[in-house]
Amino acid sequence: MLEKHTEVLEAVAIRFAGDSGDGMQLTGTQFTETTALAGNDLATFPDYPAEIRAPAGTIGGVSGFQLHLSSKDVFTPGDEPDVLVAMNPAALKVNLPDLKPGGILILNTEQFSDKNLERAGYKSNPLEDGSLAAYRVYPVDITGLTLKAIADVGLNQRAAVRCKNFFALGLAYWMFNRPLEHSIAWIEQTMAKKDALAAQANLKALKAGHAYGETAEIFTHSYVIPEAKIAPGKYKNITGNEGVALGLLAAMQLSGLDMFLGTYPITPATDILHHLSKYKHLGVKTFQAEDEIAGICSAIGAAYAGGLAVTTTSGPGLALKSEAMNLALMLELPLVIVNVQRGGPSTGLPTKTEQSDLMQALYGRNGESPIPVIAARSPGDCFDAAIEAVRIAIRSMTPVLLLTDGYLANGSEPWRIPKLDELPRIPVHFHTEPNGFQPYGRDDRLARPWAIPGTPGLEHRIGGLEKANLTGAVSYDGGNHELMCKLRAEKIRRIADIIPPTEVHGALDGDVLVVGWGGTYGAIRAGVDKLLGDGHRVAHVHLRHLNPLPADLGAVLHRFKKVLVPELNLGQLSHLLRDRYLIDAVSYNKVQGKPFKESEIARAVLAELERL
Amino acid sequence: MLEKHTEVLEAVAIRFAGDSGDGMQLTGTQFTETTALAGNDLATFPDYPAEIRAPAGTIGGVSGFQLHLSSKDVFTPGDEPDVLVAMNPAALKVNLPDLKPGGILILNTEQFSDKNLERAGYKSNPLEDGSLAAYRVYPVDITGLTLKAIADVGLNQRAAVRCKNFFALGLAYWMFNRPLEHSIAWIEQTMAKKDALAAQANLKALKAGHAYGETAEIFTHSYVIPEAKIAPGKYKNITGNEGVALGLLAAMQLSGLDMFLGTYPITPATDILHHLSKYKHLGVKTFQAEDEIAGICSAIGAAYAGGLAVTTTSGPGLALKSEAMNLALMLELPLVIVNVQRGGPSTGLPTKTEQSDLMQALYGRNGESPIPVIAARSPGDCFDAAIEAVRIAIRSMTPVLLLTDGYLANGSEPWRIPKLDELPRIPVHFHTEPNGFQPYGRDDRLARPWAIPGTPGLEHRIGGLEKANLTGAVSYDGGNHELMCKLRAEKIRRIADIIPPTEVHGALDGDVLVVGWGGTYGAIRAGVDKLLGDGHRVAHVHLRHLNPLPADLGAVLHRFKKVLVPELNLGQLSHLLRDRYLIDAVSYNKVQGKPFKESEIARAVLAELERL
Amino acid sequence: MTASVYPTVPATDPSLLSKKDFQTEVDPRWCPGCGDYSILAQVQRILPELGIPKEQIVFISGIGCSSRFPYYMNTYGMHSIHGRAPAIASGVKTLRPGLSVWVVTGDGDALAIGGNHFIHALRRNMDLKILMFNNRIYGLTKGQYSPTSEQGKKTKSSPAGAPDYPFNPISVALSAEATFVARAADIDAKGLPAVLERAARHKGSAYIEIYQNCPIFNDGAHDYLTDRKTKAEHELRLEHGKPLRFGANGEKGIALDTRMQPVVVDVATYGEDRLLVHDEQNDSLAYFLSRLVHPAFPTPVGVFRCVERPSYEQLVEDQLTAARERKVASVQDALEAGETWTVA
Amino acid sequence: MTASVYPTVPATDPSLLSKKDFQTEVDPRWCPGCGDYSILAQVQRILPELGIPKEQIVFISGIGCSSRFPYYMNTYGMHSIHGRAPAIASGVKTLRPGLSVWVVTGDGDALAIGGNHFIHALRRNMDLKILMFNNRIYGLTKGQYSPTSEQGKKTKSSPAGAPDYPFNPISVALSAEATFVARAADIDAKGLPAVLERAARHKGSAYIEIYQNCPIFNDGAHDYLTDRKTKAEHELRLEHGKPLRFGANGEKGIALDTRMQPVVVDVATYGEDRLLVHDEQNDSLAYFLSRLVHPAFPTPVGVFRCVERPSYEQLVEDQLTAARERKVASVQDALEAGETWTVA
Ligand SMILES: Cc1ncc(C[n+]2csc(CCOP(=O)(O)OP(=O)(O)O)c2C)c(N)n1
Ligand SMILES: Cc1ncc(C[n+]2csc(CCOP(=O)(O)OP(=O)(O)O)c2C)c(N)n1
Ligand code: SF4
Ligand code: SF4
Ligand SMILES: [Mg+2]
Ligand SMILES: [Mg+2]
Repeated sequence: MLEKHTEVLEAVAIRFAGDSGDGMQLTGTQFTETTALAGNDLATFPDYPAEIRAPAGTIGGVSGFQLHLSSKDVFTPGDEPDVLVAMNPAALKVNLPDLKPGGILILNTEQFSDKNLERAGYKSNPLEDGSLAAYRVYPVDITGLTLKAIADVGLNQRAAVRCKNFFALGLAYWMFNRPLEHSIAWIEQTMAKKDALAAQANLKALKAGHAYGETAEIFTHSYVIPEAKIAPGKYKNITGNEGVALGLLAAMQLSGLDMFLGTYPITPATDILHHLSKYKHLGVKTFQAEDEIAGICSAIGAAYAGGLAVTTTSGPGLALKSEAMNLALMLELPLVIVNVQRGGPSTGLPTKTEQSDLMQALYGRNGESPIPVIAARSPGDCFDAAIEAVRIAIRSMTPVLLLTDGYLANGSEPWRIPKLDELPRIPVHFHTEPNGFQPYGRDDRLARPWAIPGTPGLEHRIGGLEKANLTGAVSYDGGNHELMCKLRAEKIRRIADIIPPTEVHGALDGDVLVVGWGGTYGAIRAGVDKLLGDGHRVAHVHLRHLNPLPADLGAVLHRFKKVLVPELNLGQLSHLLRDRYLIDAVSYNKVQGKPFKESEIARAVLAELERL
Repeated sequence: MLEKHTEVLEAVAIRFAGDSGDGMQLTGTQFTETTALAGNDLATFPDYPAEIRAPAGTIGGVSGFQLHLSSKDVFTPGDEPDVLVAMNPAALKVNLPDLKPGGILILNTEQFSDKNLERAGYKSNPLEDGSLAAYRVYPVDITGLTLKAIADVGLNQRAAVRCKNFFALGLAYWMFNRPLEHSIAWIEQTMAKKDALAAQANLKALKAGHAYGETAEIFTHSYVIPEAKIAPGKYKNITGNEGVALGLLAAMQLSGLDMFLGTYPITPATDILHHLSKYKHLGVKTFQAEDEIAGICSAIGAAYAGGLAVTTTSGPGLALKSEAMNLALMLELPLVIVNVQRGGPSTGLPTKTEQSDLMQALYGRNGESPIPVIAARSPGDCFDAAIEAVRIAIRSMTPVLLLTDGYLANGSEPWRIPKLDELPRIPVHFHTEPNGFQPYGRDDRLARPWAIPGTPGLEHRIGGLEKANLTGAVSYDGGNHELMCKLRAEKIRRIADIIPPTEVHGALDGDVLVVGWGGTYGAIRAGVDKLLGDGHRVAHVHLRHLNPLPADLGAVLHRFKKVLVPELNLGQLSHLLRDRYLIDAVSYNKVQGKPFKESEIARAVLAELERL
Repeated sequence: MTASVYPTVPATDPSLLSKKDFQTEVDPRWCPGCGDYSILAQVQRILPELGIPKEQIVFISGIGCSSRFPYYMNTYGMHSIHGRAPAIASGVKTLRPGLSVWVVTGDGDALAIGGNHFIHALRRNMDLKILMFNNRIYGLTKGQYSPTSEQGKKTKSSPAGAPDYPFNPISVALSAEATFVARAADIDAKGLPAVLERAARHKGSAYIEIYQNCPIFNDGAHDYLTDRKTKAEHELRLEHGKPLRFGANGEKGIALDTRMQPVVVDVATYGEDRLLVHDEQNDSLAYFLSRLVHPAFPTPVGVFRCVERPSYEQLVEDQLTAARERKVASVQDALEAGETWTVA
Repeated sequence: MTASVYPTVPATDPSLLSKKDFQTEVDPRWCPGCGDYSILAQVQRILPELGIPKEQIVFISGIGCSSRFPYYMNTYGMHSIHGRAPAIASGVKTLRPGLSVWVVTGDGDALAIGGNHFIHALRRNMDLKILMFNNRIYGLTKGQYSPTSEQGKKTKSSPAGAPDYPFNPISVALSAEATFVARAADIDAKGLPAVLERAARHKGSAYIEIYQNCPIFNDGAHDYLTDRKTKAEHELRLEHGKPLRFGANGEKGIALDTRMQPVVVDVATYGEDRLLVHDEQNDSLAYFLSRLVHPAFPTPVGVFRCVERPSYEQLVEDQLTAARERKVASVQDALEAGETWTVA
């Protein structure tokens, strides 16, 4: 038997890719969970096909899952995978360009038939034509070996072939010295409940894959990634959509309010509805409305009635909600609007990520319409951002826009589960005193009282027409209108009072400051860290608050020679910074439905450094 | 008999004010037309009550009409009227603060009963308590004199009382030495058709009013405003809404296209629909849709089918149209969206003017969504702006947003009627050649071909998903998406090629440049002219094109020490200029549902001059 | 778990309420003679009789003359945006099923821009009382034809006559599965409060089409039905279980002809027992009645349909109760659910 | 006046068209077994028979699996935005009445977000052919309940069952005054092309509800009606002027009971002459038929209603013609109309 070596690596990125029917997302998730249990820091990137159901074996149908695991901090799923498992030619075709030169390539040879090669657009067989010479190629008949391993279970052919992803998983476990226990337990507990036979077969496939790595002559090396230093606590993986849902749940508890979600399904936001609809036992009411307008309007009704009111959507849906957002603003009711950004304009690239709704969030309504805007930076951070959105909405009696994006929404990362009783409560005060009640009176945050139906003596009428200061009666007075426009603006401005000082990562002053927002956090942080490691005087500021901006931001910006703003759009935050601070911010754009790579950020910053 | 003097004035501003039922708008219009025929330059400002029907005699029900006439160029209806005709106490209460110190006050004494005084919120009778000492007060029992004059016509009391506005008109005609002919002809031709008896009575009232001025002892002076130097031609008064309607009609003729308007009524835009629905004999099709979304969507359908497609709305309606505007952008079809701005946010001040939809126009859509935005500066200019919007839409195959506002829409001014055959044609080319047809191929303006249903061999499919360059097929390719986003942006940027060099009125460089857009034109021009007359180094630039901005604008701005941006909002254009040109533009705001006064502008500029 | 953040003030005593408790200090701003005044008066008249504490009543409207209604009701109220009142009211009701939630809307507000929310609220059987003031015109925007204006109507926006064929609002409400559907005229001092009260007591969505006169832009649209002189000939008062009779002395009736089409018959010669009998629970019959349209037929007023079906918010409450019984778990449990691991 | 800017290319000869002329090079992207495939095939089959030049046909859709339809039709087409296809199509048709305009939509697209445009297009009698693929689910967004899903349906967004009561789409279309209303199933190779062809030839709005199977998210929803084994028991084929009979040998029929409610009767014992007779022009009967719902009753398929009424775009054309006859004036005249004065 061949001697096998074990090599220690600091980090590795692995991508599983196959047809949409091949179960790559499940494979990726299993690998992720096992990796997390093994104590690595990690980040993942699931990549679904845009088409509903593209024909099997075609480029359009390729589904991928990338996982970056490390013994150090991990910020992104990794630019270029070190290992690519491709279950068919189309998966190879789509993903090979990303593979690191010299990377490991595990290919399911059974799928490399002439027909499949043609479907994937190959003129010749890459297994034979030498085009893969730059990689370490491991051709494995994954399908055949799986079928052999599970022959005695008695599944029909179609079901049997489906087990091949667990063979691949087993093989990957062997390669990275991961224990099988977690996946075995999952198969035996979760999968077995639905289909005992399939569970049995997958178990065998998993073990067979592992054994194949152990015994097959072609594999000479396996790898070990030591544990990372991770803050103690209880962890689980969450996607950004789960993070938002759980954050809202937590805010419900922290505020004591009843939750109401009014929404209409739209990719990639729908999962928030799916998640929240599961918490009926906690009192969450979800309302699947007839359209996005009814979604937000029902939430406005719930806010008026005293609920923790939420509506969720994505770009085109946000456009439809704009008129009603202004009603919420005029009514001065708390409301959280979650917008999961996707590729635009119009229907655009609905399954891809982008950061191009910032301007819409800030300005997309008639009249002077100041609404707080905040953004989440990672799947786990969606939890915190959702709580922050609720907190602002209630303290200032205002609609709040929370921006996430498709990358955060579907991506996942290990998340340290907080103890709710350690989080600050969200104070809520319902007005009950009829004496001197002024529907549009204000406290020192300029918030008006929340006086809900059912409270005796506070009967009052509100609406979308301009309101008289204090009384809230309809007023057509010009002076009052200007006063109210300014009060509404000032109310939002005062939210800056609770924004913590801007956190500058890296040099406190110096050459290039990289300013980002939202889901680009990981790539920017990793890119800047690399340059910091190389001794450059650069820094990174990542904005949670886009409106109002932090009070100290201008001062921070002016401490650097150059401000670089990488965005997955054509320069929206940079417009804002230029306007507000009159600095010649340089915009670095990518609008390809994909996140930044660390290397792209590093290269862009270097270019600016050179230009100084 | 008292001797009467005639004084020559350069200019005068007169305001008629009364209850909504008092016919002040008609009085104002008649005075305007007579004045125009007399050869004065003029500007008007009708001011309707915001309430549908406020109770008679109350502040809420006051309706006013102001007219500024001059022997020189007139840019605004005048800051402060020289003459106020107030038909009841409420009208006095509302309008007195605006009257010029020492101004003339004609009051209908019959209405100053205790009940009416109370309704208007007067504690004592201003006719008696000395509070009007600072004005030249002419108390006239207008109602009583009217009733006396028309007693023999035999109208019932209610109808008879209604004639009092024509008495007031006659009196005003006497005071400003205007001939009665025009109004007499109007009564005899137009009014008599509907109600012969009423016409007869109004004729008498008009003449009685005139005679009263001539004979009553209280009037000692009448005034003459000499003719202005006005470009030769045929004139009529048009409101901004008429201007838009006629401009679109002209564009229909100039392009040869069939016109389709898809819209939903909303104040203050509805009159465009009313106007256009009258031109069925010219082939105009108007579609009163079920809502604003259907309004724009039907127009998109018409554009696809090869029409001159238009949709009209106001702020909240524009918000509702945002999703569909992006569809038009993605389809790259020509479409004109007219937004008549009103007081916002939400329902806001629906009958009042404001300029606060600029940000919404520029940015209020999901994704990267570049749409050309242009603005009209005066009622008559609405005509030119509408043609310009159509021209841009067709040349660049793009939706175009035309911004007007409530002030322009309802205000009117004398307008020189152009000869259509002297205006440049709007070239239209429908693609017909199947060979090599690329639905998303582009010409040198980056416009794609307009290939309409009915054309054999060009059958093709378009939609809101991202399109592949050239073919227009659905494409999920990241690189293609970025390319298309940039192509769409560049297409709009290239429109700057046809924007004429920025016209700088006043100093070509110097101290303060005042930059405005839209309906503030008149006030800014008058204010700046005043300062220029006083020898200040100031200038005025008024932007028609807000997106793209004129290519030379940056250079112009940088020639001045300070840039002041007066706007009827909280600083929207100034955000844009700061962002684009990194100049510390100073925003001068007013958000009171009312236009700027010339004096406000002059004062604001002076303040900047002093600060230099 | 700490104390509820929600106010625990006791409800006021509804038996003390009278009409004037529902009037506000604001003077209504409708034109003189507008039918909205009489509707307001009737609503203010019946509310004290319902036994509902005033603070538990909410009026939500859209935009239009009719939609100014909440300003004149001394209850909780919202004058929202055009067409969206049913959606807003749905949120109020779903969150707080205990409130009595009313929607006031116009023919434009409910059937033009708001048509979709209107039919969806009805199909869900959301327990809302929807009062639609049908003046067959857009009043607030000063007189354009509405989705209930007759075809060919000349208005500011249709100088050559409206090319649109109108909706029959009762038909639309029925097809939207509304469980309570009725009609009354603004100045019908008997019929209007009667249907208002039945609607209020109905558990589920209740829709009332109120024929309303707009003296300014569409004067007299419903005169044939409200004018004392012509009323008897044109009004068909629906009564559950009673044959369909009308005329000054009930001398005329409605029957089916052999083609299953309605005919007006003389009761004496035709026989009362051959007349159609009203049945509020038969939805096809209700639809049939909605197709009786002036001038060929008398106009039915009263209750077209009234059936029981669980209301939306009740079903939601039931689901929550069932879920709570099935699963006892805290928010903390929810956070910790799923695959977790612990780093020490 | 210069020559028209519009192309003057002669129309192609429709008699040369065959099914494959309507196929595009793009492969349909629906799941294997999706009912959309068979609908596509039937539409491509009947179009060549209509005598319409291919370039004069336009397909407009919204968003949904169903709404990808235009990509696979080699005609003019637009895949627009969610719910708005009827409004877009209305603009196309009003501007160019000569075009044959088709709308393809889903139960979510037409009845959730697009409900309002749908009913307004129908009431206007806009000459559109509206094909609604009813799979009773949101397919594209991966399986949430739709406005036609049954109450209590468990989906991703309703794990405890949908609290919504569904629309009956035929009832809704009828109440929206649609002049042509029909139903067919995706794989009914006889019934579907028959109603498609009648719809195409109808002058005015034509609505067809097509029962469509979504094997991924709502498999078998219509099996009772499409499965050879159960079909005869559950399908009621409507034929104008014919009594309502069903069953393998037509042995069962539909009649009215004494409460004007439908009953299923045995034809032999009850008597064929006492059965209800279908009449496409009786709108109350059509509504009554729409209330025959599985499993209590057989499901009617075929044409529920077909009546003549001037179409919207025709009325508009007529108005333009009349206006042109009444008034000859140029755009220049319009500019110069009203009170003018001349400065020399
Ligand atoms: C989004 C939006 N679109 C249009 C309008 C303008 N608008 C206000 S009320 C109205 C129609 C009112 O008609 P109806 O509902 O019948 O009420 P009525 O005034 O007749 O009582 C319209 C078109 C608006 N306020 N908001
Ligand atoms: C404005 C907007 N809201 C929501 C969506 C998401 N969306 C796309 S299709 C769809 C429903 C599709 O259901 P249906 O019309 O029944 O079509 P099917 O996929 O079942 O054929 C939804 C909610 C969208 N594309 N746009
Ligand atoms: S316009 Fe008509 S509906 Fe509106 S308040 Fe006046 S009378 Fe009433
Ligand atoms: S999800 Fe359903 S409706 Fe959509 S393509 Fe697949 S089978 Fe057809
Ligand atoms: Mg109305
Ligand atoms: Mg569906």
